[in-house]
Amino acid sequence: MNVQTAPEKLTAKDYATDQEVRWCPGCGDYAILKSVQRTLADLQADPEQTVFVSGIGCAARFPYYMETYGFHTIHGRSPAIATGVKLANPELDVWVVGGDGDMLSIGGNHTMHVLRRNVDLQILLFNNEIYGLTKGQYSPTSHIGTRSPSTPFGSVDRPVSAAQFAIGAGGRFVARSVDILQKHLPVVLKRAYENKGASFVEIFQNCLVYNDAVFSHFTEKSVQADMQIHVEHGEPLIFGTESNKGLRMKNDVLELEIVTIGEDGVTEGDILLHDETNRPLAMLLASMQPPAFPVALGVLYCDPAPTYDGAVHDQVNAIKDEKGEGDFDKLLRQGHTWEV
Amino acid sequence: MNVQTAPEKLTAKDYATDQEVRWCPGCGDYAILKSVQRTLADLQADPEQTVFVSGIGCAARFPYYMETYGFHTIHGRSPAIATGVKLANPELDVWVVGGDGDMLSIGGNHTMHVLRRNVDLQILLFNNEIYGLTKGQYSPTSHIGTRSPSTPFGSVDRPVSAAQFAIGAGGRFVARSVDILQKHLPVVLKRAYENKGASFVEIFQNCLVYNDAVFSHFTEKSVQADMQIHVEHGEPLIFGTESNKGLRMKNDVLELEIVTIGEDGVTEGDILLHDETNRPLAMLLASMQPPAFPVALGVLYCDPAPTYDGAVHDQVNAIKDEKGEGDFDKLLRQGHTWEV
Amino acid sequence: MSEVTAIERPEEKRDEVESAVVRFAGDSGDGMQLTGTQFTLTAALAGNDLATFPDFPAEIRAPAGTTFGVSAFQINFGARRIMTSGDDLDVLVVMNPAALITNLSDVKPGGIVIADTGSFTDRNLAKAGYDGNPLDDDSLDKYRVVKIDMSRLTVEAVKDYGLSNKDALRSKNMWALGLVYWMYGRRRKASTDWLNAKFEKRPEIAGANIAALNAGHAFGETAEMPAEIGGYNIPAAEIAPGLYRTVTGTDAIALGLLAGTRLANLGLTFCSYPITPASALLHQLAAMKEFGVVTFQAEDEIAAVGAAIGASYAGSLGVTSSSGPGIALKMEAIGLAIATELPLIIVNSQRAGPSTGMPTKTEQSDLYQAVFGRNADAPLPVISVSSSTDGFEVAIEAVRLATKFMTPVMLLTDGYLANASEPWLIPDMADYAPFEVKFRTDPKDFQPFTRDDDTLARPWVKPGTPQLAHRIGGIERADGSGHISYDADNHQKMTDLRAAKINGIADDIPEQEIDQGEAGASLVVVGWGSTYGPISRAVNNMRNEGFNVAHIHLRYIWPLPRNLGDLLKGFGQVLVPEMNKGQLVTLLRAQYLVAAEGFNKVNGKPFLINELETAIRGRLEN
Amino acid sequence: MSEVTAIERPEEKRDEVESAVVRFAGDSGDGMQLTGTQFTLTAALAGNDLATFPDFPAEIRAPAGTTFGVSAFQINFGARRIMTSGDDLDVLVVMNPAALITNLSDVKPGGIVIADTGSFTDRNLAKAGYDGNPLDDDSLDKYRVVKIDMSRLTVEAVKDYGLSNKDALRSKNMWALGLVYWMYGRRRKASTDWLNAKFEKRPEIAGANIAALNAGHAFGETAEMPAEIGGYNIPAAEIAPGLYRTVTGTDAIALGLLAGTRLANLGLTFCSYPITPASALLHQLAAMKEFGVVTFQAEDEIAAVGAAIGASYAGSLGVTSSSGPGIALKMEAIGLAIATELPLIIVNSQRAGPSTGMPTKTEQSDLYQAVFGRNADAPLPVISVSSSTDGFEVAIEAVRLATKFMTPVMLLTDGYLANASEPWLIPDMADYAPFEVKFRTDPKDFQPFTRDDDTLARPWVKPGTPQLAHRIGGIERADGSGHISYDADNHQKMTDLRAAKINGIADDIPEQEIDQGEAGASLVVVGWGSTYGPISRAVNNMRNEGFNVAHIHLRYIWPLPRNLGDLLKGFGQVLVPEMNKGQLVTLLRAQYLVAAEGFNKVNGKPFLINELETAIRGRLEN
Ligand SMILES: Cc1ncc(C[n+]2csc(CCOP(=O)(O)OP(=O)(O)O)c2C)c(N)n1
Ligand SMILES: Cc1ncc(C[n+]2csc(CCOP(=O)(O)OP(=O)(O)O)c2C)c(N)n1
Ligand code: SF4
Ligand code: SF4
Ligand SMILES: [Mg+2]
Ligand SMILES: [Mg+2]
Repeated sequence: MNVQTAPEKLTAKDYATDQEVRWCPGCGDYAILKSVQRTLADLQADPEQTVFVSGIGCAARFPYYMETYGFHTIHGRSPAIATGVKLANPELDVWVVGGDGDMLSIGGNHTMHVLRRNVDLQILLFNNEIYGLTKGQYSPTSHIGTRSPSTPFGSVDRPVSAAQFAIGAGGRFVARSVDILQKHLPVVLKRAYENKGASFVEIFQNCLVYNDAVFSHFTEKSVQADMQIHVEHGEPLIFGTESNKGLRMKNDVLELEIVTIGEDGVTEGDILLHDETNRPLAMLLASMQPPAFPVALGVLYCDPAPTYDGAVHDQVNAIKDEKGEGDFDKLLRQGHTWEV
Repeated sequence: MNVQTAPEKLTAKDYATDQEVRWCPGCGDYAILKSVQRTLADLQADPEQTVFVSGIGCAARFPYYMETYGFHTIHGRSPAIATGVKLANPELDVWVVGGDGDMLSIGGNHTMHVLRRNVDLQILLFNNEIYGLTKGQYSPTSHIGTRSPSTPFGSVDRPVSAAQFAIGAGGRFVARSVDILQKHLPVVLKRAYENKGASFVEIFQNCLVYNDAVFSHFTEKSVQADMQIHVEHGEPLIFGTESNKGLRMKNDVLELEIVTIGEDGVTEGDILLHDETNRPLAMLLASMQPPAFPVALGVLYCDPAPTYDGAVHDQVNAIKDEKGEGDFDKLLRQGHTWEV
Repeated sequence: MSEVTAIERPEEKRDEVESAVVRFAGDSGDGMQLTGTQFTLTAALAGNDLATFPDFPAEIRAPAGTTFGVSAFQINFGARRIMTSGDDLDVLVVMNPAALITNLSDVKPGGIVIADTGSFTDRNLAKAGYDGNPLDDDSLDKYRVVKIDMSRLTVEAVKDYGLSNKDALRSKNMWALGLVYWMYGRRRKASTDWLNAKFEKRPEIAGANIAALNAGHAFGETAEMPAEIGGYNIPAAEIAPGLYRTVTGTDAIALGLLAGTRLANLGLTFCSYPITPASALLHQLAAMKEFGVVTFQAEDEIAAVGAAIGASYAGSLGVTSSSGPGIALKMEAIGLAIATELPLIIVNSQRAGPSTGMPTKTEQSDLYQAVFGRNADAPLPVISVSSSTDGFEVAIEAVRLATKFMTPVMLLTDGYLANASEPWLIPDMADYAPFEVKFRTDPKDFQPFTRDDDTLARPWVKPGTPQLAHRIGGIERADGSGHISYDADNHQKMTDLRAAKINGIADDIPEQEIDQGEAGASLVVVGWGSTYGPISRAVNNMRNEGFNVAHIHLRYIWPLPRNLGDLLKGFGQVLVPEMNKGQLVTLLRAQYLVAAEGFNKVNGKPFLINELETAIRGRLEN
Repeated sequence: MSEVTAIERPEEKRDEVESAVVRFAGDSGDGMQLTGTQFTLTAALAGNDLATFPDFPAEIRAPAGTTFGVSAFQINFGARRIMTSGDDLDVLVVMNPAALITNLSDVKPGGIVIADTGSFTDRNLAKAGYDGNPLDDDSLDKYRVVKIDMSRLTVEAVKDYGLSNKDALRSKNMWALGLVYWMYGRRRKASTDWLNAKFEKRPEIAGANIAALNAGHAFGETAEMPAEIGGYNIPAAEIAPGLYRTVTGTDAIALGLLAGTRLANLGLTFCSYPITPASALLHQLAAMKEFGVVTFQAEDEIAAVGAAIGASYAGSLGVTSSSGPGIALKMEAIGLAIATELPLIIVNSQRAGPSTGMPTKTEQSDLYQAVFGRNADAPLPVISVSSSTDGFEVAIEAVRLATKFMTPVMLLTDGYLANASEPWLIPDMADYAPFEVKFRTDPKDFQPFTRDDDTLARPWVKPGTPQLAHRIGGIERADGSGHISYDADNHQKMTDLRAAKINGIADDIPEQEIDQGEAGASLVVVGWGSTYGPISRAVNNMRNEGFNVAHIHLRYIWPLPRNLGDLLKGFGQVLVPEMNKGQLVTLLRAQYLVAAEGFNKVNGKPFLINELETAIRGRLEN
């Protein structure tokens, strides 16, 4: 990831194209777009060294609205295509954008492999738990019982958890935020950008046409404090309207429990500190669900490892160093030759 | 899963076809085949209610050697095809067999979805960390540095862990064994068979032609005791030549550590008990790697949930009950009609 | 341009016309699809023949007032047989400026444009890209324009229902519908019944909508229409007697698949992945659970076809469905079904491509893919749907062929047919001969690849059948035993057998008939798929003008009917109109060495009758 | 049947022959591929022209002694131009009974069979499916059989090297090689050098192998051969002077891709997923890291083509490679490259299908898939390789077309060419005109879909280029700007432009030439791909017999050379031999309405010269 400072100071607007934004009015995607543009401005990212790659879906329209290089590809394959971009030019800053259908249904495998390979790019998964573009069918993240055109009597399959999947697949950076958290989201995006490797960010996004308010039980203003916990590395895992609730490990059983500071002799010191390098903890945090638990937001896991694109080019360079730049005439003549 | 007792007592041989087995002499697949045949005999499984579905690869030749129904399909798609079999006839006992390439490379997505849906079948993943059939290219489970025809200077991508992937994907039954563990493997297979839902079994399998001895650091007789821990629900996590080593949780940091019973005041009572219903523990066990830790074998995780195929048919039946068996003539005439 | 005036006019002063084409166009939020559907129903009840064409915006919910947010519904209805949704419009109703700018060019010169002046605000005009207000200048001079402030009149009409202004405006479409009902002398009862039923729990909404409908109707009746716009009367068409309903192509295919599996006495396992315009079929079948239909929304198209193959292997009929890009993904797996000779139906709702292309626009450009688009020699039968109602018969035929010949069958339909509706004489299932599948159960001499002498089909065995346990797979199978075989001669034989089996279907299907005209005519128009309507009408018109032209329409694309070559060789010229760059024409030329000529159009829209007439005339008048 | 006798024979008594076909066959563990490669090298050094055909078992390592574990290597070498690896065998060397039973039918009547009697044990005979020992009965009477206990003689020969019996037996192949070297009067030096180099660190192994080689040679020389089997002499062929090496088709394509990207001054990003017989190309290129080649083994074929497209988008040349089933999976993504008009090369190593088929057997049955196998109107150029060495030129041409026309290019090769080798006159890269890619950098009036007037190609822009940031995608793009467009006329225009661009390639490629014979001959044989060798030889033979026959061999399958139609129409008959059920023939008939006739074979093996001669004769003698 190369932060190249452009000559003049760019503002969020400089990252917006002149194309009319074509999401449904009120769609959560607008808020995310704003956050991304603000983040790039904050980072003064060079638009011309930046590429947005997407698949197909409402979310995947994203590149058209970013005044950077952009490639709107086909359904589910953006992680693979982005991998090719990085292989050809590791200097480019690549963002991959798509929906829960795009990246976890048809594209689940590519998402897994880009994560385990740790290709150096940012993956923004807009999870609205529905197929927006194709008019509202349920998705692999939809909760059981989702009524949709393809499941008129309610879905019966168990959903996948994006963050848990990412961790299980070997992702080294897994974070979460919400479309409307206009302060939180840019911070998470910046962390993703700064991480060298595949940075996976799940953004809960409201599709107000086909799945309105599916996250309201933890995103509505009135419940945010009690139903969200914003994790920060090294800080105690505290939440609640009065910031007096906290997470603690249950003795020996590898389960989290909620305790209240000031009750039953619990002090702030008893509260678990977030350690973003601790994978099992990240998994536990990722699996918390309302109403029993708040939803964990922020950088759940970050434990950088060498990147794939870096290693590929390091190997090429090492071999060039070792053998010298290839001599094509010699290559043509390699092996047994004879003169006639 | 329907255990149907066939009229006469079947032996392992009754599950073998007359087809010449065409794996390389000495391949670990032979041992697995024997274990599976023995397991079916132990269970007196009805061969005619049993279907083996496989993709492509050496492992995927499996169905040809089982005197049951069998479908050798295409590379990577066996979980999807097996899902269709179960949707059409949930009464059938379906086993899905494939290699690490088949089920984690090209077929990773289908594996993920069959697991999260919890389709009622057994998945046997023969992990030899290599592509056997196509003559030895590295696979997504190969360790970094694997030299193979496609990585002559060593692979640079980080492998995926099959068991961790399966847990992250939402699998409800995740187990492990080794080709040559002729006592252990059938026990695990039986547990998989008995579990209603998608039972994922990773079997470490030696490919002696292209990846010989890649697991020998924990499978060789001489190191087995110290480098394997056979987990059992409710039992302490003890291993070692002298059965005096055990796993314990490090305080508060969600990490396992190895302790020696009798040293530093450690008693057997300090050793963690295996709880196969505890997902974070399963994840921790699955991530243990030699030489620091032994490899965890056995049923790492088993926490049954409703099956997909069951739920699909329950829904159909519920609707039939509610609306009555569909009247096709009425359906043809539904909506606005008019007489001319 | 005409102004709205106030001349009282008795209802009887109606001109009788043979047919009319009306399009309702407005913002996605304006309820144009509902309006069109109601108008359709009422036209059907009045005994007209009809065809419709709904046109959705590509965006889910585009910002209000934009051109790309315009939604339209067109209906052609008449006292004669209606073959298409109509070339150009007699009446265009526009609910805002964007609807006007995007639809105007389709109106006949002298046609009627009814515009809601209340929506022609500066803001909306700007969004639509107008500099000034076209209702105020002379730009619409070639049309008869009816300017009515429907917005205001609707708010007025519903004011007793205590709705907010925004909610009140939502009945504007019903006001427009009422007006057009008046224009064509239509009864409102079906629509008021429907509104009462639909809003049973919100009677104020039902009431407001009905009030708006009545107000629009009254507006026409009580004389506020321009003088030259009369009421019209379109008598009932001569239609075969019976019970009718309207069906879209999707409805008909869904019902046909279910009918086919019932005739075959099979379970139906429908496995798909959403994609426009194919998704509707999944939606339809998902709602048919009381018939035991199992639907599976897979993780992708490959899993969908895989599961369908698995279902067929297990003894149910596996069906999968998608559109071009998704069908491409299925091809490798379809090869497995060909190799293992399992029944399977693949429904392809074609759309404009390549790649994502224009998902909401129609095209017929997947014929190449259907016939040739697989690795290796991998033939399968391809059949096509030529009208919305035809989907029923074709789907049944697909089930019949798949099960009789143990083969995947590709069924081609398209985005136009998926959404377009027609009246359908509801069939009596007693008229259909059952073709029950006989699963193999007899262990005597059983081999999975022993073939039926007649059809060359191999036996279908349900796993679970005693004594028939066997293995099949995608590696070449030994003739008979099905064991893996790398034998050279066996591969030759099996390849030949696979080809012969599919070619043999030509003996099982009807000979090709001429739809209109005589064998040996000066020119034959050969079509397939949804071009049926326009070709049929165009050929009919040309024949009425005295041209010696014929129409052949193919249901069977592969194998072709066995008499087709001889038939084609008899005509003076062979013209093949297709909504692609020339695909069927390639097949016909290669098969029969006839100098068939393509006539091609790929602008995402069905052929106009007019275009076809010009093409035919051009070839016959020289 | 002859017995081994002991008549001393002076070396000079050698018959001169023009060419010979020798096959070494044995168990997978017997080192037949190595043996064949050594023999090939030595034949090349002796100045012969040659062609080889290795034939691996489908199984990785089948149990020893089984028929499905037999591995063979065939070489045709001669004093004249060698076009194929040979129809039938002059000499067959078999190292065990399984090798005999599976290869015998290819031996010419009167041909020589050399068998290792030591391996004809009861156990091995049973494994091969023999009831008795064929060396002991009269079943081999039509051949000249040389029965030698090579096993024993080898163990004997190497006894000084202290090897176990098992290890000693591993030199058996060298014993056989030594004997055949003697038969053809070949020098052993190249092989002994190679053995010494290969086993530098294990001199006892090198020594044993050399001892065996010498012993086999000595066996022939010192007179233990049957009387009627003489030594032969095959003089050097007339071959253009220069430096030679042998290459397989895979070698040549790998080198050609690298050469092409160097001529274009581009990086090469090769993205693939293993599949037989395509994997070898991945292996080759993976070893060329010092040339900056980036290779990527993706998680599947779709990811592979996706990454290749991404690489091309980023300004490198993306290349992907697979075999039939894998190519099928790539088609949807190839549509994206067609839509976004990015360069891309897809190498298809065809194999026998459908589905998994016979992965190790050759076929040419993906022409349909290459030309037609995508959704919608999605044309791309298709070019084909006709011999192992030809791969070099064709790969360079693929790079040139892909970059000049901004299009994916499909390159067809096959399983036969992938493994077969030929001598190659090593080219001088100075003879190749560079065709450097000019990336767009000028921001003035830049639009991503403005086209070059000549080629209709759009500009290629590397992301990272200042002031050229833009967006492209798979939804239909507005002409010029590339913005999403659902406009009807734009789609028509863009579809026409895409077609015109690909058709225009016909003006860029050479006109079709006649390979042999005269324009207007009584019959022309039209081929493509790896049938070049046998067709060329067969036509040559027929012409020598006085038949008026010609040979046209196509490199360009799509678009076809612009003079081809006229050319074909001039011949009396057009015969199209293909290793499929008739695919090119469909294209030719559809394009030109010529009554081309297919001659088809799909048994996983290349055409025999003989088969072709019979076919030609049959059509000309009536
Ligand atoms: C190969 C293929 N299959 C299916 C589709 C249809 N399709 C387009 S987007 C989409 C899913 C959209 O859902 P998601 O990815 O969650 O994005 P959202 O619209 O919700 O933002 C589907 C099924 C397609 N374009 N291509
Ligand atoms: C679509 C497709 N791609 C690639 C292949 C080639 N192929 C066959 S098996 C295989 C991988 C084998 O590895 P694995 O699944 O680990 O099985 P193993 O042979 O090691 O048991 C590959 C790449 C294929 N048959 N089909
Ligand atoms: S359908 Fe949903 S996700 Fe798509 S643009 Fe509309 S609100 Fe957003
Ligand atoms: S290649 Fe490896 S995995 Fe395949 S059969 Fe041989 S030893 Fe077993
Ligand atoms: Mg979504
Ligand atoms: Mg493997």
